[in-house]
Amino acid sequence: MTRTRILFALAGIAVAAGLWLAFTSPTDVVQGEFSRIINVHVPSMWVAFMAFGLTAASSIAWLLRKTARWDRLAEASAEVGVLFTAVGLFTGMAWGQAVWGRAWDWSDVRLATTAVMFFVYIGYLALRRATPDPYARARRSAILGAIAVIQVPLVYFSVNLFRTLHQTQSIRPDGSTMPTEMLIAMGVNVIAFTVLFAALIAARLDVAKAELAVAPAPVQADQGITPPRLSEVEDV
Amino acid sequence: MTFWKQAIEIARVDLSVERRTGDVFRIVIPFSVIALLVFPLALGVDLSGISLIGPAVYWALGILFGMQVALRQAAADTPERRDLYSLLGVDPAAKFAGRAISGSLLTLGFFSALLVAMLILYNPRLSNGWVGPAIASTVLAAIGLTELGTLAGEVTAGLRSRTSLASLIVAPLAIPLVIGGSQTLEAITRKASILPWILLLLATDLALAVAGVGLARPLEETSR
Amino acid sequence: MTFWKQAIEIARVDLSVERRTGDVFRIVIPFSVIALLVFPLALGVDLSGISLIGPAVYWALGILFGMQVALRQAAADTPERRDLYSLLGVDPAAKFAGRAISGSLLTLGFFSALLVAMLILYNPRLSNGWVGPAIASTVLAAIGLTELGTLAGEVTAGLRSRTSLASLIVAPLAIPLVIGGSQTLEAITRKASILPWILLLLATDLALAVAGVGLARPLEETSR
Amino acid sequence: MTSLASLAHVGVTLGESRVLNGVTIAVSAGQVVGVAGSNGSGKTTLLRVLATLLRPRTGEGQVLGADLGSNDVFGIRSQIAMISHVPAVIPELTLEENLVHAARVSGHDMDRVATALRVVGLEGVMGRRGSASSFGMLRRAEIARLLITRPKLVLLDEAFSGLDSDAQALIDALIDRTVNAGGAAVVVSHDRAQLRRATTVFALSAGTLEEMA
Amino acid sequence: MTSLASLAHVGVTLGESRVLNGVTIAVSAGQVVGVAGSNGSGKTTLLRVLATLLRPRTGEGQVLGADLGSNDVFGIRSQIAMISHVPAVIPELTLEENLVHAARVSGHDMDRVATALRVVGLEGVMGRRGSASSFGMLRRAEIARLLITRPKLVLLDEAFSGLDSDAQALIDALIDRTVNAGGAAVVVSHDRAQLRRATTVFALSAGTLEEMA
Ligand code: HEM
Ligand SMILES: Nc1ncnc2c1ncn2[C@@H]1O[C@H](COP(=O)(O)OP(=O)(O)OP(=O)(O)O)[C@@H](O)[C@H]1O
Ligand SMILES: Nc1ncnc2c1ncn2[C@@H]1O[C@H](COP(=O)(O)OP(=O)(O)OP(=O)(O)O)[C@@H](O)[C@H]1O
Ligand SMILES: [Mg+2]
Ligand SMILES: [Mg+2]
Repeated sequence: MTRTRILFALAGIAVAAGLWLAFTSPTDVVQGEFSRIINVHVPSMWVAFMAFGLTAASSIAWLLRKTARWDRLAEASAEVGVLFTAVGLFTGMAWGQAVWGRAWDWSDVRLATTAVMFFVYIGYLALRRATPDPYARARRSAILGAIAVIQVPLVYFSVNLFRTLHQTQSIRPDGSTMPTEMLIAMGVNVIAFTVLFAALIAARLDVAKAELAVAPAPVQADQGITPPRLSEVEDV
Repeated sequence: MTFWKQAIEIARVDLSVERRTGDVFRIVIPFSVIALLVFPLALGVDLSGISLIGPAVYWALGILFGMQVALRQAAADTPERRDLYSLLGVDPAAKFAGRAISGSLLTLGFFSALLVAMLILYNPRLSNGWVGPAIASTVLAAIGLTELGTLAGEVTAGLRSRTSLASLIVAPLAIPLVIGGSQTLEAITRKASILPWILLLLATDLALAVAGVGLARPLEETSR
Repeated sequence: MTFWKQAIEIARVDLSVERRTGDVFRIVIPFSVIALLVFPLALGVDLSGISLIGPAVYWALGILFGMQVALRQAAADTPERRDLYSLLGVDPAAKFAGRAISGSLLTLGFFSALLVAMLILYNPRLSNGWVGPAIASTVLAAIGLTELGTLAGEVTAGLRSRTSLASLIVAPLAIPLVIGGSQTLEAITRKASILPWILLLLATDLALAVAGVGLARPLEETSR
Repeated sequence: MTSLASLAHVGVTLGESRVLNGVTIAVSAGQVVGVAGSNGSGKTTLLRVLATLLRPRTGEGQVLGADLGSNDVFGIRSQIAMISHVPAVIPELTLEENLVHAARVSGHDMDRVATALRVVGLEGVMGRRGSASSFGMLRRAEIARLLITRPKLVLLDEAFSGLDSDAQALIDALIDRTVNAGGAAVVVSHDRAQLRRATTVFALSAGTLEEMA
Repeated sequence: MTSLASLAHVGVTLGESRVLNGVTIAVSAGQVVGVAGSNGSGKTTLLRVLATLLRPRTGEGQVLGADLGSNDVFGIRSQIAMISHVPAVIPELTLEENLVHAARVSGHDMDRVATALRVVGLEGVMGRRGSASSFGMLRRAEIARLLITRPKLVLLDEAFSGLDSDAQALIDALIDRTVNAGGAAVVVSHDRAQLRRATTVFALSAGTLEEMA
């Protein structure tokens, strides 16, 4: 609990700093004020990638160790990842509406693959809900969690594979294409979102633990099965 | 009235099995969105006509769903369960009706989700006053596709042990449904009358209902 | 060599079972061909672009319906049969490989039927030398799709909402296959290199094969 | 004694094998008929003919007044019940829901469900799904179904198997109740002890019935 | 005597029900262990744990040298065989094809198939599909499978049911052969007479085992 509170406090400070930088850093020459969205859009997507990576890692850890902690972490991380993907999609669509003149464009593979990634993890969460037995649920979702992560590189590299409207990576091994001030603002925001991510995960894990505590204790399977009451046959 | 009682009870149980699984909301809706996403990706980057193909994709996915009904029917109707229903005095025709009712409701749910998603994602150019006809044709086509799926499933389950091509004949019956459905929207665009197409759908639904009810008993026996 | 012996034996038996029941032949192929018909109908006869979208529709429908072929196989895997294979000492990875082999062959058969139907119905304008790449990409896509279907089938084994849930899981993960497949034909038309797309398909197939074989053991336990 | 079912020279061919070959049998009200025979001799097939689920290829027969060749069989089927080798239960529904479904669809009073569950000893686990129940629990649920629908003609195909010794008494009770209400039962078993209630026992072999001593 | 299987304080929970609750048992070479218990007490579940098909949630166990929690179980499974409530046969294949498939996939000599079919008395009908076979024929085909694969640990879940009295002797023969070859058998039955070969008989109730007199 205290861990969660501390993390949220840190996240609050970091996000505030990030926002301040976002609104004070210089804007893009072409896009004007709209380019400030980058400070939410990009960190959200990156944190989502990280979340799905963490889901995959904890899924594999569950498969190796079979301890419930890893399953809870995988679930928490997937949920938070879906949340951040939604934020990234939404800010992207708003941005698109502003600078491309439309919120969605079919000819853009980055957009489509991102939407698909979103639904893959919706599917992951649906699979979890569909499986009542906790152990079976952990096993099934661990496998899907380990496979689904291939969606992440697909989204990331989609801009290189196709001619797209969407920007290619601006941070590459061979240097950055962004002005330094923008880069610093974005960097701070990436850190802030990461701390927020950690805080949300911690909160989700607390909830999972609380659920575990109120879960009904198992009853002995043959307790309700009794010998037949032959004397009552005529009552039916 | 036993007929309808039985039909409704069977539909009720079918639906409650589906509802537990949360199929429609948690699974089918995301699936329909993804299916809609698959087409533009396959069509490649250049095609500007995305808004044109919306209705076609819509109907194609409808057929896919109808086929799923058929496959599910064929799989879920085990010999033990068929015998059980027979000996509970369930009229095979009532069973067909019940299956058709529950299936139609599910298919309709699917179509509604698909329609909304299609409208949002494809933004098709539709003429004024498309809503009423679209709903009418969707409802009629959903009923028809489900009847068809149920019939195909029964024929396949019934004739599994024999080598028969009878089930191959069932699928083409989807053609009038698809023509009716797609041409209704076409007709509005061209400001033509939609009546002939609605009538075609209605006639097909009725014909399939008659075939399903009429063939129920003989089909039930061939399965043994 | 036990691995391949078991895989091939399982593939052999799967195929002979399918030959005797024939759901792919009786349900999936007819329905998918009808779905092909929808596009010309819904787009209106005057649309000259019909021959342009042929390949795209082929890929989109191929993936969506082909998925069902793979999933059907998984559905045949009853708990009794899973236990039987386990206690016969069948390596889960070999079972995955066997399933993938037989499923790929079935899916390929399905794709071939669909391809022929598409060529007849759409009469697409294809550039010279389309045959080789079309076959190569179809084969690779069929393999990938089957691997995915087998995996999804295992993950959802024993769940009530199995078919729809598995479809939901397969459809998005199949996107690389759709892209690879449709872009191969695109590339020939644009006289671009098809290599990147073939490589994308190949990489997906390999990744799925590794995942399938590597995860086979934990997967085997999912249904219990 | 009124005749509930009778077959005369009935022959049944399934695929390429002739399973029944001139079977003649009469079952009258109040009777318990036992049928024995080795594996594959056609006992299950005979029960399915009596259940009107399989039409004889040759010969004649009538069950509960309906001619086996006619469409009258659809009208009388609800008065026949059969317990087969494998319990027929919808796995996705709970045991209780299965029985409610059966009662509703066959037009019987739903109040009987609770009592029937109590009688077969499943009251405490009636919320368990068919797929989460043991074989014997499914068997008991089937007996509960027969208690609810009160069939006139009860066909039991090794119905004792899978039941624990307490629950086996349920089968006897079911037979007694049916017979007392003017119905009849046909009981198939490999265990002579389980045929002890039978008024007549037949042996099935080479497709024909023969009365046993 | 070498121990073939042992469980220590094993607990199994399925869904919300605790099925096994601290089961301790040891099965050594040459032993025939009988298990009795009322419907739903967990006999089938216990056999599935011994077959390594279900991992214990709590407690420990080892079967044929493999720790139940480890991946070693994949290596020893081919030496375990189980006959369940419902025969496991691929219905689209003939009885012979089923056995050939089992032999091939488990790496056994296919010559044994013909002999095994003869032993269980199915030689004349080996071309019949699983779906066109009677329940008892499927049971016999399963026994033939066990004769072909010669498992060390044989788990029989009411394997007598559905077999005619002649064929029931096959189960005894199977047990004898296994035990003589240094294996062991665990036999579940509701019929005390069928547990007559058992060297020890346990009763299962409330999720725990107790030795019976
Ligand atoms: C719905 C619409 C959009 C979606 C789904 C989307 C998706 C994504 C994703 C997944 C990333 C992270 C991957 C990476 O870092 O390479 C990203 C990064 C980025 N996006 Fe978007 N985006 C959308 C709209 C836009 C718009 C309209 C713009 C600006 C015109 C934009 C500019 C950027 C930039 C500059 C990056 C960072 C690239 C980098 O520096 O590596 N996005 N977007
Ligand atoms: N998936 C599940 N979820 C919940 N409970 C289950 C599940 N599977 C089995 N059970 C319960 O476990 C108990 C033991 O089942 P099991 O099949 O082992 O019994 P059994 O002793 O073999 O009974 P029978 O004599 O009827 O065959 C039963 O009460 C059953 O309801
Ligand atoms: N569809 C079919 N095609 C061919 N033969 C069949 C078919 N169904 C059943 N048979 C054969 O009919 C015979 C009788 O089967 P039935 O199930 O009636 O036997 P049974 O007396 O009940 O045997 P058991 O004691 O094993 O239950 C068997 O030899 C079986 O192989
Ligand atoms: Mg029988
Ligand atoms: Mg049991």
